[in-house]
Amino acid sequence: MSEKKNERVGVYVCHCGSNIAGVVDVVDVAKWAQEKLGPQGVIIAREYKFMCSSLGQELIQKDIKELGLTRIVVAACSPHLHEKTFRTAAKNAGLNPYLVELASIREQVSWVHTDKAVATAKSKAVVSGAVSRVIENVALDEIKVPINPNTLIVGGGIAGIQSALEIANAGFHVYLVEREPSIGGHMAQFDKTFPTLDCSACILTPRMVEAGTHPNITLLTWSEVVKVTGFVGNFNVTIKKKARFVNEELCTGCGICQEKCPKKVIDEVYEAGLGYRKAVYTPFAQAVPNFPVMDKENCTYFIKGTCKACEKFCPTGAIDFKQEDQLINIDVGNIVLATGYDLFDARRVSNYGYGRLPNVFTSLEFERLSNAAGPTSGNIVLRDGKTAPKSVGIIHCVGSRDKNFNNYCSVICCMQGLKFAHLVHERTGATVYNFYIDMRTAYKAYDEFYQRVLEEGTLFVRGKVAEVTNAARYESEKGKLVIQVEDTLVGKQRRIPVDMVILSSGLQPRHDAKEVGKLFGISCSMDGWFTEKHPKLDPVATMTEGIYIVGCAQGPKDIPSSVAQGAAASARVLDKILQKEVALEPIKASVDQEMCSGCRICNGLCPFNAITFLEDRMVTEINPALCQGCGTCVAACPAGAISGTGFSNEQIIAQIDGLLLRNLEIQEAVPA
Amino acid sequence: MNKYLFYPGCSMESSGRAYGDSIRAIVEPLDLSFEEIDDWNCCGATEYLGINLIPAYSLIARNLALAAKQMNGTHTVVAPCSACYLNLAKADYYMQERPSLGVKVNEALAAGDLQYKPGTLDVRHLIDILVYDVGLEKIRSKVVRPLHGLKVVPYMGCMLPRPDYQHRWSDHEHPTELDDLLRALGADVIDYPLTSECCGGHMTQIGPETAFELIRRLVADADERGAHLMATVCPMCQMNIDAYQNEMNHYFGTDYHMPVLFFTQLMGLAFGSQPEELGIGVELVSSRNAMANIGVEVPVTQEPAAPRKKDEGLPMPRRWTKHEGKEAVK
Amino acid sequence: MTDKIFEPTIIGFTCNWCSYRASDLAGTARMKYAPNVRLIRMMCSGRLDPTFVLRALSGGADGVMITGCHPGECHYIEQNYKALRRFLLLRRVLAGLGIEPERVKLVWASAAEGARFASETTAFVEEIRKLGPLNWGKPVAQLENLQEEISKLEEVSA
Amino acid sequence: MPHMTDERVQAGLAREEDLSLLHEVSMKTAGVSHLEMCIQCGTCGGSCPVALDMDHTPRMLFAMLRAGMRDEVLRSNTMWLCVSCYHCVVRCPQEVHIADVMYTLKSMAIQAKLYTDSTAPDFSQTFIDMIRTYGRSYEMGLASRHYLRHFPLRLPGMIPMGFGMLTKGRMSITPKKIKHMDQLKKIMARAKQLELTS
Repeated sequence: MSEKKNERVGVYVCHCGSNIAGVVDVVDVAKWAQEKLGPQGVIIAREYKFMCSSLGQELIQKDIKELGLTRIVVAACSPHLHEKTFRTAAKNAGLNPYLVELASIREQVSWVHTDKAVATAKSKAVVSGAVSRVIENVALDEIKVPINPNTLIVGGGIAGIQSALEIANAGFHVYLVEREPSIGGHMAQFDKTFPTLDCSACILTPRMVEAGTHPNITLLTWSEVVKVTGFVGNFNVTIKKKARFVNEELCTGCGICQEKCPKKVIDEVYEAGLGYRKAVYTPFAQAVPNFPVMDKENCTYFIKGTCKACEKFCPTGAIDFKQEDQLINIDVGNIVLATGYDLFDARRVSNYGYGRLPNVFTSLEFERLSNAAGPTSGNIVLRDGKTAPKSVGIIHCVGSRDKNFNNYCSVICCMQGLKFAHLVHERTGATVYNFYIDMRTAYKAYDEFYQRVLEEGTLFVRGKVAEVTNAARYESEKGKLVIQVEDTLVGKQRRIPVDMVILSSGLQPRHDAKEVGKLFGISCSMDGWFTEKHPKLDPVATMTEGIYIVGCAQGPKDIPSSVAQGAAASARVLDKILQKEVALEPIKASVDQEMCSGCRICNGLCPFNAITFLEDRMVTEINPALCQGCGTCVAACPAGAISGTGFSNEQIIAQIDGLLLRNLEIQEAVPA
Repeated sequence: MNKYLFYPGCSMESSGRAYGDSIRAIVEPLDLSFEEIDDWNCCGATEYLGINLIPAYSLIARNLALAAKQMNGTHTVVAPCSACYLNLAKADYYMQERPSLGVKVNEALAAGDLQYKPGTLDVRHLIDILVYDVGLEKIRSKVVRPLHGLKVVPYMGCMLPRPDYQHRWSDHEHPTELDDLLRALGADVIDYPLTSECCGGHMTQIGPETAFELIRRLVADADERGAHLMATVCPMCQMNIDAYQNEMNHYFGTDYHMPVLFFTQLMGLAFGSQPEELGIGVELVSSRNAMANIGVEVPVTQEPAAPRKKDEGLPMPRRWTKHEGKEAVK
Repeated sequence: MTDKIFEPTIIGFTCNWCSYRASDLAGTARMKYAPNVRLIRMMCSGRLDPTFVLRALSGGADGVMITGCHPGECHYIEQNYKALRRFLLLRRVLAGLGIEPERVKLVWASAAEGARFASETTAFVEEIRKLGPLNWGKPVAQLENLQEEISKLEEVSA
Repeated sequence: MPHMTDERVQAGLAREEDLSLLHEVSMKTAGVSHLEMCIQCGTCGGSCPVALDMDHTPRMLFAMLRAGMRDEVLRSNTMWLCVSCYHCVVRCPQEVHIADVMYTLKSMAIQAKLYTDSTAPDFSQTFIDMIRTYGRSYEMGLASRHYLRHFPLRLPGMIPMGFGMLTKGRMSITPKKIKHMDQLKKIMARAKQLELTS
């Protein structure tokens, strides 16, 4: 296709221990590359046990210097793992890093194929493709952009609070955005925390206050992010601050408005539907900030046009019925998403009767029941509001580890179920049954807690509960909830009558996680959790640079892990801030204006508005700052006027030919 | 006029005669047209599947193949019997899920110059058609004799809402289609937790003691809840609970008297048909006393159970609906 | 030679964010699939120039598999829809050239769908095996004129 | 290639050679059984309305299949008691087609002649004999033949019921027959052949 180039190519085939060499004959691949691809410009082909080791890298660097290599192909693992390693090695040896190509013969060959001969043949083709392509590569320079030192944190649960405090304490500014009227998240609803049984509020509220009063933290509660543009170091974010109908400048948080408001509504969020709040309310006593919000849907004034009791009694005149939603625009360099989880809706498991049988409760309902600040002042009672249960069944894995609902383990439910067993024992003296499939208490001091609960006399039944029913089969079951289960350790079906059933419901991604992901340009896993950059080695970063995920937004986890992730993401953000600038991949499209015919086909294709049409000159122009490098316009240009660095037509076509070994045919037909 | 292919099933002509009669009575007022599949054969119930795989599915598939030949303007097959419905739906589904099964079944069908491409037909149960195609609104509009005062437990049985290959039902465990339909007729519908429990199926034939216990559970709970009668959608359920109730009483030394009628019989009554047109009276556990509650036939009254008082307490969560589920999944 | 099973050669185009990562995941999970597909990584399926497909088919490939993020999940917001449009167009062009349009397949696979990537690959190899070798010897130059045709048709895109 | 569940074997996720009995049952089951996915949670045994009469719960049966305990499994009464209510099927967290596996175990037990009580297999056989003769089920013939053989002492007790059914027109004395019995017979003969060769 293009004229013969005189590049000096080095090919390096990695054994990756036996990961590659166990299936691919790496020696043969290297030998073949040197022999067959020699006419293409391969002047050296080597194989080595671990190319990514420092010795392996030095091997390449030495060849670059001594043999004057101008192009490098490393046949090893996926470029997503070690592309950076080898580019850096080349750079340190004086070769432009973009003249290095990785040929994946591990993830795409040795790990997925079993036939040695076939795998070796495919590896040769893959190497051939990479060699053809690398010859067409051009030297590129990284684009450096300054980093805005401000950070946006979305979600004010414990993970978000921790992350905010770490960055703020390091001296940088944080915007902490929370959808609800107060920060605190799910942890603020809990009574006790496992395994130490610390009072949740006692350990959480000091952090909430610190975040609320920190000079480096701008708290934006009752607010949501509506738009995000830009890229790492330079995000522009639009936040909708919903109307509170309470003037924050004037409000003292005295609470008189709540007291006087005549409208009582079921609190579906903080009280998990088990208690009431007013139409104007702060969700709980320790709320941060302590300003109430008015719930427009339920406020009598907004519905009927009269009432205004709150306004009448407010001593500072802070009630403002005319307040409107506000849009706030901020610039930040990094974004941490700590958007948390939704509780699995236990009504979906209709055989457990939640929503149909009054004395079946969810885990969050039980948290409120057992919480001294909850609707029953911490008395564990049945739904009649007064009777203490004499026997309680706690069902694990509700909605988790179940292909009908969520096919993953929610991590916290076993420990949560054990905590409930302990609290029921302690507060009511009732007989407690725990029904589990597998007991998962793998963490520091967790299994010891299991033993403590065993010691307290909890009756454990190994079996996934089949159903909870109010259809009594025998006299002894009348008026009770009957838990029907196979006790798998006995091998018999049992029917156990109890007064109360607690469902240890699982965690699931926020109902709007997908939309939020789209807003920030990150993806969700099959289950709907945000996807981390690497499941082991990069658990808080995402594929989108400058966006981090922490806490349950990334997957189910307990409080210690959420806190650890919050802090971890902050370390990553601070690292970026302190570097002051960031290097961007130079993968961009550009228009050769000489060749542009002004047909405008490309004009509508860019979702980032990087393409503009210059009316005066009748040609199209691409703004490199806005271009994200997808290449759609390159593919669409009928005149071939748009080219894309890193993935040019020449590179891809050369790779196609190389993969199909057409490069060999051409050489044979036209000897060099 | 809504046209459907109709697979009556064997019991429609014998033990479930009342079902057949009452279906004929409601078809016209609801503008339905049921065209019987020509020369249909028995679906094999639950018996054949336990003996041979390919013959069992070929037996079922012959009906599908015949129905597919008879398609003209409709591709929906209606089965009023839950076991038939399940077998037809299952064959259609598994012939797709396991293509090798589909190939073999078609090879067998070819011996009779038939073939069936899975997915060609929509197999649906009668109540599905009534609730979702005809609609409760229309049913309500045809009611001339509301069943006010008749306390009914809706009994859906097991093979209808489960396994539900095509996700047609509101719930696997506590489906509400029958509740809603009976309510549209004006009946006092009692919340019946056992609505989708098993009636014993063929166990009445091969292990009567096992079956009696299952029948006892259903009848005892309906009785406990003050029901006048049970409404069912399946001839096997009707047969088991009706014909074996006396035996069951004898076995346990109990004295239950719980009539079981087909839901279509109640629809016919509400639409104004006469009891004898609907096969009311052919049940072995007489519905005479139950019917007296709505002034039908002989006025021998039965004491209604006292309504329960509802205590005030902590608020209940909203009940789950399938509709909500779809939104959440979105 | 004749009684040997035909092993097709297939070129696969993947996007950097979803389908290439799906193939990585299939590897990490050691899922086994047919070895006939050779992959090319691009930033986005929207980068797919129909010429690439024609080039591959004329250059000895028996089939082409185009993969990308699921609709609505594109890293570049909506560019995979453009790939979808081009794909549909391309199949028409191929049919016009007397080539079975089934030789080009579009597969959506998210970064989490390693198993899907593996099973779709194996399935496609079997489909191409049934179609037999392509042996398309037309000169490449002739094909490149087609690119212009395709681009013109693309003006409908938003 | 042998198929455990075709896709999973190809993806390298299941190896059929380790689980030969389980594999055999899986192969003979309609649809994709997912039998190898059982996590022994007991949902099936807990859901079963007749579990109390079973010698092993379905869950235990699946563990025994894994352990290769062929005779013990086929001698079990579990599958014969299954009433096909599908409670376990819709509740199973691993989507095991339990009811269909029970059908498979019945047919395997019949072939191996390993059932201990012949009531159930005989009933099934009588039932399908009726279908093979008439194309329809014939309740009168079925009930009388079956009860005569297996519950002769109960027959007198059943007479009032049978009489009631007859007088109320709910049982006919003569069987109905389909028109194209020849066609059905050809199909069934071919199907039986296919069953033997597969």
